[in-house]
Amino acid sequence: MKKLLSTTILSATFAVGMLAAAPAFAEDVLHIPNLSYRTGPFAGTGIPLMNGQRDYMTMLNERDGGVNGVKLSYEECETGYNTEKGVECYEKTKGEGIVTQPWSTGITLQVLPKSNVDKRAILAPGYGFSPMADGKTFQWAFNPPSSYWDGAQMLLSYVSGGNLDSLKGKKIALIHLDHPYGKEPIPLLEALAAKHGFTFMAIPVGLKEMQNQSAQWLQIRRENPDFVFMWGWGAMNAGAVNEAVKTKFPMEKFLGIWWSGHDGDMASAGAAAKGYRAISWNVPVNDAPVMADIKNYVADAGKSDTPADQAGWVFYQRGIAISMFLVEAVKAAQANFNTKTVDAEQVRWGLENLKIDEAKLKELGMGGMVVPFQTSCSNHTGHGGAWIIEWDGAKFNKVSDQLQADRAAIEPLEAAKAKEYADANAPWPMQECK
Amino acid sequence: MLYRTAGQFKTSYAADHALFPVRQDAWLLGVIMVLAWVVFPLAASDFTFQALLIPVLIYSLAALGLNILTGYAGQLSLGTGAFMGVGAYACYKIMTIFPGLNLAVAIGLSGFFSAAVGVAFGLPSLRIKGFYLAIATLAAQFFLVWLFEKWSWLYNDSASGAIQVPNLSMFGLGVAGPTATSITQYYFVLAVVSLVTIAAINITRGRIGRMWKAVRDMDIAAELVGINLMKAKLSAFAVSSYIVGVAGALFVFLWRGAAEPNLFDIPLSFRVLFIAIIGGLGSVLGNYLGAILIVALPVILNIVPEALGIPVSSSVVEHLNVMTIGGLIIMFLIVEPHGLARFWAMIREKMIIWPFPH
Amino acid sequence: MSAHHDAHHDIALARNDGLKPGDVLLDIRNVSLAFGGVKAITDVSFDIRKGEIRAIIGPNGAGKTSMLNVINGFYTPQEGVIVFRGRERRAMKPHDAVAQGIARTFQNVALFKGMSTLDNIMAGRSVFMKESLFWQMLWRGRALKEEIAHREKVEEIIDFLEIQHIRRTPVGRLPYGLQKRVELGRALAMEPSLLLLDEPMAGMNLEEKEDMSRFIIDVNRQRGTTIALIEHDMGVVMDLSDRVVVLDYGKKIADDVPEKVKANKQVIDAYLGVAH
Amino acid sequence: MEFLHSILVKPFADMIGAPDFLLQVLWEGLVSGVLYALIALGFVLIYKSSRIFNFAQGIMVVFAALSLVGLHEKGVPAWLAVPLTLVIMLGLAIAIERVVLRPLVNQPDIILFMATIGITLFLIGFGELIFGGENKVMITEQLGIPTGSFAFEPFGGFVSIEQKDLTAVIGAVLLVAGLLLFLNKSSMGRAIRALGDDHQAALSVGISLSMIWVVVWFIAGVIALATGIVWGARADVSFALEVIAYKALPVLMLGGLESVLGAIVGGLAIGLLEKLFEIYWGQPLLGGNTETWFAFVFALVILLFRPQGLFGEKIIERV
Repeated sequence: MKKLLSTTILSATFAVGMLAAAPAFAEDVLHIPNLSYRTGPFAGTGIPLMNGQRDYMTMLNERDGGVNGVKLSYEECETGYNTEKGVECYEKTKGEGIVTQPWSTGITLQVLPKSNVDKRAILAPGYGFSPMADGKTFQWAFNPPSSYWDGAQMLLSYVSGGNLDSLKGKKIALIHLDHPYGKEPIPLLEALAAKHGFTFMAIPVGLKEMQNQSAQWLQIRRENPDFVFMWGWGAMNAGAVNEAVKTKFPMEKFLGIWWSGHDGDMASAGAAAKGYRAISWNVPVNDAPVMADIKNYVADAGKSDTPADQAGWVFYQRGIAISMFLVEAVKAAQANFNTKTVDAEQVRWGLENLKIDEAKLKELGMGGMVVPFQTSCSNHTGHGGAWIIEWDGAKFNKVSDQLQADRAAIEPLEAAKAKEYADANAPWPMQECK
Repeated sequence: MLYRTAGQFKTSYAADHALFPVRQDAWLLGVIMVLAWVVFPLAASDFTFQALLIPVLIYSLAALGLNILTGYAGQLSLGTGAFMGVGAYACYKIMTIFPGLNLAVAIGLSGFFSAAVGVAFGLPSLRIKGFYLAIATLAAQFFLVWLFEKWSWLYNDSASGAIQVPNLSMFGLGVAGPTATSITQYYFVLAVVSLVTIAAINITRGRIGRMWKAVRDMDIAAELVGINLMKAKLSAFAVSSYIVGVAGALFVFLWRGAAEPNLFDIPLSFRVLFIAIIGGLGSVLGNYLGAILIVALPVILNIVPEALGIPVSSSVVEHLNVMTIGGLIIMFLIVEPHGLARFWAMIREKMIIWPFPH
Repeated sequence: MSAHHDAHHDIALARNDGLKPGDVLLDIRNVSLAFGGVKAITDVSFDIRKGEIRAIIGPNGAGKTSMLNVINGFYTPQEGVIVFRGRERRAMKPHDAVAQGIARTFQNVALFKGMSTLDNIMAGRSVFMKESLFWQMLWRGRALKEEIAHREKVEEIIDFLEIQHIRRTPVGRLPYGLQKRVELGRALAMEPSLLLLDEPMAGMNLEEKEDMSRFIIDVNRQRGTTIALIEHDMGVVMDLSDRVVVLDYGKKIADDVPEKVKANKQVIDAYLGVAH
Repeated sequence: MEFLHSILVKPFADMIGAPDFLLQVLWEGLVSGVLYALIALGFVLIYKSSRIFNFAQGIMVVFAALSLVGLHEKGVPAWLAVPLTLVIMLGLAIAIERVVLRPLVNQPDIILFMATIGITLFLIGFGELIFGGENKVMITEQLGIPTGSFAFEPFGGFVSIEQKDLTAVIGAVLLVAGLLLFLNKSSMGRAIRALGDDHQAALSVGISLSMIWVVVWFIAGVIALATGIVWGARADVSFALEVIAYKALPVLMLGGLESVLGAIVGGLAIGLLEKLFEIYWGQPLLGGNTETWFAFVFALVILLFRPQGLFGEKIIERV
């Protein structure tokens, strides 16, 4: 009996010990975890993004042997856009990983408070919590190059021809996923509606209704708004575009956020959705040198999962841009700390001192692919602006000059919400910025 | 020889009512207790706490709650997730309204809210039976999750519609929120789960437990031996939902740290139902075995290819994982439809008579 | 196997209903019952007296089980009244019937199959047990005391019915004859003043029938429990019962002592299936 | 007073005020109702013949649609892809009968129900593994389904009817008619119907139980393919489609688990009512999205009055 007991304890201890031990073999490899989703109802939008991210990293390893001689180890952890899995992945990857890429606003909100404790930066390009722009409050979170509130403000500015007061008396509807992500722009749109005298209405689409939006579009038909903005994701985008076609809602009044400007989502509506526009901080530049390098070193070498016809997709190239942000932050950190194998805290510094200007983009072979921006201690978004892209029945084309958000209209709300968040999570550490 | 019962005599009914008529069972439990209270906490990493130990405990508790309703009282429920949500939101509101309140008290109170909601949705059980009753719990499931989305008072009107657990401490130790350490949270959860389990064992072996089981096995006969069906069914809904609500509050406050309404949607209900069924309906032990299988196994399966150095992409692992879980469920149902607890009981029976088979 | 005891165990559980042997315990007056237009019982009257064994017989479909269901409140008759212990009524809730002292067994055993013999019989004590959820949860003090007190009574029944060896066995695994015995035990646990037995010996072999007859007689003699039983085995009915009521197509065709009923022309015709 | 007005008067005033819009709402409701009825039919057939509450019907819809599109992507022409998909569904039916149903025969209902959830998980993993997780575009045109729309202008407004929705409705009606014919006229169909009442009676017809199960699961597969095509044509084919299976549950409960007629009436009723409720009460008064729960609450209320569903057989309790 006694022997059995001790054996049991020993073996159990051993088993737990195995799991607990996470030895760090950080030998000239940078571990870059990604909380990806290639499964579940949102896989359709997730896969091209993840493919782009991976292919860029692979290309750097193949072409340059990594970053300044350090190999990049890009590791996906599958979440299925499920916050529970996301937290599991976060815990699993936080040991070695130099950054967290949560890939969902829900997961971002979940890991945001932990980032202070675990001292690892969150990189959430173009998503997450808009007030994360406030670097003093959210020292570990980054959402370059534009936040959702930037996006919402730019959309309003674009449809009003730059003068929001001209929207007075008009009606603007937001069809959005009923999820933290979809709800993000609501506070700003409500505030701007009050200020400029237009009517704002939110039309939520539940996760169970993504493919059956007829009630929402009947509501749009009844309310007859002047513009419909969309914060959609996954299967919701295609569903909405199809319903819009069906209810004959004029495409020129229908505009989406950057996550609703996905080639794959437009395919089923095809030519009927011609004229649908989305705002996007990246545009495909198929003849960019970086694309040629990826083709040479990755796709032609059989190291890519991306079908050849998807290389020109907005989302695929956005994945490339996102990996580029991260790699540039690593480079900045390497230079500043004079070390090759940067750690998570040094990468945070890199993300805070990211300077992606036109010259840099040219140098990277990515000229015109993404808006230029620059982050700082107090500005974690960079607010690079965005372009408008339009669906021509087969692909998206850039149809505007680079737009810039009216930051003055956003900052007060941003500051208030950041403070609210910090207060609710007291004691919340703040950082000083010069 | 391990399970030798000879020489163990009962001299009173009170002794016969003891939890462990067979001494070796008490020994085994002792070993498990030492593991749970001493060995695991000493050996576990943050990942082990957050991805294995704490969720297994919380899911076991939720399954225990469901098991009381479905396994003991025979009322099928597909709405466990939503009742967990009621507990979580109740706890959140209680902590918002009384910020200084002890978290343990708040969690205890929040169970009463889910119990009340559970009884309300249990009322149709007096008229509707079997699969038809599942519709009542499904109505609760979908309606409540919708309410969590629409009733912004529940999440303090936060823009994201999500609730965020603030930093909370008890006796100077951080128990919830981002600054709490995993080990404190683990002990907190373990304490609550242990207490509720003891209470549940006591209830199920006494008068009320017999009443529930009688209703489960044959409700007409139960009525004809003088059991008030209304009291029996509604008390099962109340006790079950209370435990499920407490599990929901723990789920958000001691583990997840934040929650949005979708979290409590039907996949969560099914997950808990799986645990209860794979573990064994009508058994307390089964909930733990089921939770280990359903919650911990996928996490371990995820690690295996990596640990063995097999290059498989994480999405393929996930696909295989989902397939494996589906296949395992079918396999377990075929091999032992009464669940892991019955499986263990059979092994135990064999061990008692071993090495003399007759 | 447990040894058969030479002396029968005494069973002291009985309920004082304030009636003397021979007083009318239950009076059925002009009861009619129908299901959606189909008459199951038509204008039947008879009484059951304190301390007797009353048999209800008749061919299949005569309305015997429906009659028991009316008596214990499971069915509500459309017409007629039932007077139990001097109180007149149309119907009552089944669990009230138990509380007032009517217990029964079923034609097709209606035990709680997943529970042990002990738990099944303990379930019969439900009406007497009151301790709250709070004490149950602690399993200390009052709840435990109550549990042990009732357990002692149940052990008496187990000894009386000679089923000690199957105390812990889930009843679903027991042979039919033993299940019938456990069911009788559960009914006895309710301390009935009127015990309704629906074909207590159906499907039993001779030996089992003899055991069961012995138990029925002992319950009746030792406890003074009034018994109403439905049985097909005429030999058993004639041996056990004091008076017999005969139903056919829902109507009463005879009501008398066994010898007279046996000789009744109408009864013989009914059993032989002579057309009316 | 104002509150009462907003729930009792205003919705009806709105309906009369914009009759063309009301017609559009009814049409949309009808189309969803037809699809709900189709899925519920698959459930009913399986329940009748094997007492299995088949939760996997939803994933079978996805699986069938993905197989069809997947085959087409591999270069199989549409006219061939449909029969090939049917072969796949037949294989699935046989596999389910062999691996799951046969070993689980005579188990309690809940165990069988759980097993179908096991099948669901397995098919999700398996489907994503072979077809990938991306959304797929239904091969609507290749299948010869018209994609235009008819526009009517009644009451000075307009009603637009998608040709593919119309095709869906007509296709569903034909499918149901064929199914009824099969159930009533063929010996296999009669055996399936008899099975609902009595296993022995069905077996006396001379058809083996496992044969019946394979046929029934195959029919459920055919229905799944039909549902997948029409629903996939409205949006995309993706795993998100799986959730429509939940809607079949209240339809079933409402109609009665074993009634073919109940599934059809229940489906149409729920499709129409939930749309009307959402548009005229849900959106103006409750913040919308009531379609997620309306069907369930409605079915629950009906069940309180008729515990066996609208068309289920009345249960007389006996002891």
